[in-house]
Amino acid sequence: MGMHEQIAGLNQPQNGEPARTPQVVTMIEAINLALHRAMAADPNVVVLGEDVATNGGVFRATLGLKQRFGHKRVLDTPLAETLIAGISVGMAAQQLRPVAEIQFMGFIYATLEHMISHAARLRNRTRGRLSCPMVLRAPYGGGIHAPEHHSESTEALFCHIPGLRVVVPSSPTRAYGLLLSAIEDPDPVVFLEPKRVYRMVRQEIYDDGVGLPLDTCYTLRQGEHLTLISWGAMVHETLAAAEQLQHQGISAEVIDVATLSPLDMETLVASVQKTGRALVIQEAAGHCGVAAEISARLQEQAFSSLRAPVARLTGFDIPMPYLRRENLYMHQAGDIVQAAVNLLEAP
Amino acid sequence: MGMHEQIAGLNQPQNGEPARTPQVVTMIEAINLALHRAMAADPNVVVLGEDVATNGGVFRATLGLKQRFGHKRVLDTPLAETLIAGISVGMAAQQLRPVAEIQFMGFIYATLEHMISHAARLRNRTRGRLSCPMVLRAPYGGGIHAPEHHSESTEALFCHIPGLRVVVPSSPTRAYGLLLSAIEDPDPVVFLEPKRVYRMVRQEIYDDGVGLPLDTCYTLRQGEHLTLISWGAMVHETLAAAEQLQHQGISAEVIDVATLSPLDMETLVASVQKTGRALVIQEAAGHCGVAAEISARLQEQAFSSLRAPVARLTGFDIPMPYLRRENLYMHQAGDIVQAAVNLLEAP
Amino acid sequence: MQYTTTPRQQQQFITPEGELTGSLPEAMTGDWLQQAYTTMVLVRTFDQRVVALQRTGQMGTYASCLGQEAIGTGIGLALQPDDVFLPYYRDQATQYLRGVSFTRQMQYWGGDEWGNHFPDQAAQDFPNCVPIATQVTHAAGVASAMKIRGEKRCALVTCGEGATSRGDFYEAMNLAGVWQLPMIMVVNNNQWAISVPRQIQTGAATIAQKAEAAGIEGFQVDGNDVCAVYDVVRYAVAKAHCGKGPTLIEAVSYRLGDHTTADDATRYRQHEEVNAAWQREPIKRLQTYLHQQGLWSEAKEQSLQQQCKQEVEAAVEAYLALPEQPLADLFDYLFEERPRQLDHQYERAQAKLTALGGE
Amino acid sequence: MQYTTTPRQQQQFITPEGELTGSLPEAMTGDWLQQAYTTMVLVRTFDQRVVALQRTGQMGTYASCLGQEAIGTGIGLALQPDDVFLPYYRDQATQYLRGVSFTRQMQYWGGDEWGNHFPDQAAQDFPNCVPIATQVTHAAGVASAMKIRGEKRCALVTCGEGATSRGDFYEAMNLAGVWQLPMIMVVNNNQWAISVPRQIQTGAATIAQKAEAAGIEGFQVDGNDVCAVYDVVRYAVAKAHCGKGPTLIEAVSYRLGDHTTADDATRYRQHEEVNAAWQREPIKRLQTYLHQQGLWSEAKEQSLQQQCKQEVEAAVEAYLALPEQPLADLFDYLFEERPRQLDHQYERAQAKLTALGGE
Ligand SMILES: Cc1ncc(C[n+]2csc(CCOP(=O)(O)OP(=O)(O)O)c2C)c(N)n1
Ligand SMILES: Cc1ncc(C[n+]2csc(CCOP(=O)(O)OP(=O)(O)O)c2C)c(N)n1
Ligand SMILES: [Mg+2]
Ligand SMILES: [Mg+2]
Repeated sequence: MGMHEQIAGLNQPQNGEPARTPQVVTMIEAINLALHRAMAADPNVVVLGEDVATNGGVFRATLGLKQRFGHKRVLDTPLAETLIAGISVGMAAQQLRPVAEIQFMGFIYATLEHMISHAARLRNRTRGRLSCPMVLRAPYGGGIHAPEHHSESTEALFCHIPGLRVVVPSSPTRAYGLLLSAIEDPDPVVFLEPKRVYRMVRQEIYDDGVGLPLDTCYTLRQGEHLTLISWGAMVHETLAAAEQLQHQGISAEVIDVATLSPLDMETLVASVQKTGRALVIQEAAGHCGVAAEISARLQEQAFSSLRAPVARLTGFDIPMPYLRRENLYMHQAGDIVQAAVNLLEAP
Repeated sequence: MGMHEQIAGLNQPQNGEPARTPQVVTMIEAINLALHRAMAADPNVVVLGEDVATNGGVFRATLGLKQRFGHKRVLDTPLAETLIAGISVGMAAQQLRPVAEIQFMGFIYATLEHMISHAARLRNRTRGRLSCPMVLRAPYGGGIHAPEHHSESTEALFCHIPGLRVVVPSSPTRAYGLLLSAIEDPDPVVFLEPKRVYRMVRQEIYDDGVGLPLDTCYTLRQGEHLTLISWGAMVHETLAAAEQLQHQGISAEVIDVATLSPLDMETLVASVQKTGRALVIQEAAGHCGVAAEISARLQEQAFSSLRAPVARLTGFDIPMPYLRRENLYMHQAGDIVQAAVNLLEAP
Repeated sequence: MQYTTTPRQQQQFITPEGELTGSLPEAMTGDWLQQAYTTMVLVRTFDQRVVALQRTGQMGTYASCLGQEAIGTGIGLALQPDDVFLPYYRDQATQYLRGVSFTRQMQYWGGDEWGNHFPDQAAQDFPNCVPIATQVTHAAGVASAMKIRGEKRCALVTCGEGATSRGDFYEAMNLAGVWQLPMIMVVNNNQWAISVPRQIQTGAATIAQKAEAAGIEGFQVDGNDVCAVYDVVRYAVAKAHCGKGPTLIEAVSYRLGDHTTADDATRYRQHEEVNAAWQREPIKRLQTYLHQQGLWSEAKEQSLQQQCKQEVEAAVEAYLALPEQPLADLFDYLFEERPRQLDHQYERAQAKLTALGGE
Repeated sequence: MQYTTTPRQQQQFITPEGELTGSLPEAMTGDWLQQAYTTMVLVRTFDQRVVALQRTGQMGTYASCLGQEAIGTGIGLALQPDDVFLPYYRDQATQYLRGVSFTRQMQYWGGDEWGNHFPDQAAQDFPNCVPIATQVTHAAGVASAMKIRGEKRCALVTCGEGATSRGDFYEAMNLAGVWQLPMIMVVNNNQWAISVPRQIQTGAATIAQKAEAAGIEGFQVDGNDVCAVYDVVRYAVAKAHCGKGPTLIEAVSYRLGDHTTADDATRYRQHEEVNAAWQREPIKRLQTYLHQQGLWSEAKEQSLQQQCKQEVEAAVEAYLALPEQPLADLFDYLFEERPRQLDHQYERAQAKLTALGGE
């Protein structure tokens, strides 16, 4: 609770004019700025969840919103995740744009029935008569030594559901731009925020209300020898790994997938056609994770370019260990370097 | 409601002796026999769910159980899926072996929090002190022209969760044997029954109380030119496709995966090493489905044997259409033949 | 009529024998009564026709509203056009009164998503909800939107007594209590949830008393008495419109038919019970009362039956003549814009349709 | 003491000022009172030590039970060894009384799954439940097992008042009512759910009245009065043991500390409110009463404080000396037998551990 509290929503011009000067912010601050911006721009945007109003969210993502936009648009709900998702569907059908927070992804499962059976289908079911422009935000992933259920990364569950967009930012700029686009999107978006990155890095951003496209991957580093594909907190380990690989004379392309569903395969395929090798790095358990889909599609669409099988570095198929052993579960840059070297040594 | 009603639990020797004569039964009858057998063999087995007691289940899977084993062991619950999963966890922790029915897979999402956060973890969380020997059964998949939400095949959601076994029978014999093993298993099993197969085929089975292994795929047909991999209702279309391919001089190996998690890759890899080509057929939507995992692993583990990329024939990434257009969503044998031919024509 | 917050009291105006229990509120004029009666007869005619269609393979699985007509009609007459209705699946009468034609209702039950594309009058109403009780939280969301915007509207949601066992029901009711939402929950307590009888559903003596858990008002009314249903819903609507918060209404009825066309209720309940319930059904009692009041005659009845048949047959013909929806519709309504990722899948579907001999 | 089913009545034996409201039940002898007092002081000493450990980086995120000691102690003293306890995360006192040592509790909070491997006395108790309210359905399952087997045991589950907003709470309570389960739900109504105050959690005037929704008995007691908690729990346990069904108990308390060590309560609540709550806290009143009865003295107090410190320090030392659990444990308890599919992953983990310089 340092810097960001002073910043929250304050550097933003109150008249709604886009900022012309950049700010240096963390990812959680960027999210907060995007929420302020979206609420200022569109009176239909409402924010709801547990502890989001008075408290400003347990991670302070919603700081200052209640003070600025009032208790009618920033709502502390009772402690009930099914309800949070369900009322968001109802609000969205009434043309509000609810941005609901689930306090941790480990408590998101109670929302699944509504997300799967309703949010994802309302437009399709009514052939466009009703729609569901909602955002379900949740801090996700491990790496902050939190208690059980506070480190989940089960994004694959949402990715399997047709009708949901699943977006994972990995930096302040992408968090800002992608969240704005998610809120503006006319359909439901699940927005998963790698909490380990919340205060990990700072970036210069312009609070100009400009969103980033939700239908593309982001190439963060160009390379020749192999393509490293990841999202969320793993992006930072991957960038660090690419740096280390550079020292060994290995040039790695790094792609942040960012939107996991629908998936921008064009960018991924083009990269792998260039490099001939791909390593997909995923924090979550491996079995039936998103990395499997990416791997399957890469070999479907770039088979002839592949000089080695597409490799995956995924979490173990076990629950996230309690905090003493958390480091063993999470990948560090060294693990990625190792996997990359193995991949390059493959026939 | 024909034949099976007379058979239910009646041909089974009441003294618990294994049957020495085979019976010709449908899959739903086989499931019913397995439930009778398991309840007779172990007083800790209890059956619960909506309409399972007096009514014998909407598909009659639990027919005759209440009459035979009494209302204390065969329980109609209130209409609450979260509850059904939650009390199963509590019962299992007390060394009962609850076999809970969710009426349709489309209503299973409310169980996910308990299945993911508790059933899958109780043993691990307590380092073996408590365990969760429960079975969550549900009719699943499309093809019977049912209303919305009655045709779901979202098995991938469960497969992604470490600590859950996911089993899908595709024939009367496998339904009987796999369900017995699922109930005997000391850990939670999600048992998904392709309802389209319930009354589709009949097979001779011995009601001998002998389970089938949960850690293996089942090779249903030997072949040389390619491997067809599927599970659930798709197995029957796949077998029909293999037959048609035979007429074209194409010899297809057919494998029923049966246990989707943990996955028996040995059988799959060995087959693909032999045939050099694999087509994975999945009823569910493609994105992040189980076929992706199988495809990813096959190319990881059998890359050098692959003469073409592993192919997938999956459902479209849309919700199952209402019944008038259901056929367009479901794969028929012809679609599989076509995909197989395409695969064989691939470079 | 005054409503108390005593949830155990069952409100009734017209007894099963067609007698008044007191005086009828002014609003329930002879015309009104005849409209209510006409609607119920029409809906029953429709309902039985759809069951018949299903038996001959021209309809999907269908949930009959036999015996539930007073609830649907009472709600439909009390609700205002601006309000939002969130039905479960036995609300044919309310849907009809809100402008969702029989043809469109059949289109839905017949397995075509366009059946949920309601006309302008009902543009904001929700389609039938299949996952039990989930619609109750949606209603809380709809009501929240109204409250946030300061609108004089309300959300009315229906469900069965079985639905009251689900967390959704309770979570939404609890929220309605805290936020004082303009929301009305009407529980059609028809005694059965498929094969599970009311007493296995909950240990509470009434469904109405569940309101206590949320600190809101709860009523029990005779769900076979269209006057009682109308009156309490009208009260709850007026209350919601003037910002006085939510209401839970238990309408006591009986599911006279099978659960759906896929069910056979003789497997789990006694003829005697069903027969007894027929003595309390909603249409006969109102007919008797209308006769007694001189508002009805054999001739009127015959001509009504004739008219209902005609209207229903016309709707059935229109239903049977509906064209197959274009294939593209399966792909084009998932998102506002079809993502390019679906293009290839759409082409594959198109090829398949052609192979199957379709358009 | 007689309990009525009137849920709004708050039971209390000892006032915040340490005065009796009537006569104490026989069971609460001087010895009993001293045991209750001692336990509360010990648990508070422990609790504050764990918070300090967290501040110095030797402990994971921790949920303090400051101000909740009477609830935990009352339950722990009333529950029988054969019963099953399903806690949430402020039940340090009950866990301690059931034989889960402070060292083991710290092992859990410190981030080692072996902390949930309770000793034989508590072998069937559940570990702390993190996903709010889910434990309530587990308790209904445990109680169902007892009922199915005809055992004279019960399941007691705790949760906060925030948890009562979740469907799990209600679905389980409703089932307990239908099946007449030997189950006791104790709601620690400590007025706050992180930053959300009680009045935003539900519109019901009391939590106890939620029992109406399930048709079961509900009580409200002073959760700062260990005698009141003990007495009502003892009643509910006896009732459950003799097959008379479930009980909901609302124990009114106050969360004197932050929500957890990751929280800063000054952000959302007023000093005055917290100060006022300190006047009602559970330990001081019992001390005053014991003094008045001549059962306590300054000397006794000093020696107790000394003992508590020693016991807690010994536990802390043992905790800090705990060995790291073997890596294999992460893979070997997922299923009864490790599936071969995990072998390769275990090897990878082993290699990684070696690379990180571990065993
Ligand atoms: C969440 C969910 N679970 C189960 C079902 C299957 N199902 C459909 S209707 C029904 C019974 C509903 O009973 P009730 O709420 O009393 O309504 P009624 O049909 O009696 O009008 C059940 C179990 C479902 N549709 N949704
Ligand atoms: C399902 C779920 N949602 C959210 C959380 C995050 N969370 C932890 S404690 C808490 C508040 C609980 O309040 P209450 O039930 O009153 O218990 P108290 O902490 O006050 O004792 C919340 C929201 C959680 N652990 N589980
Ligand atoms: Mg009903
Ligand atoms: Mg609390």
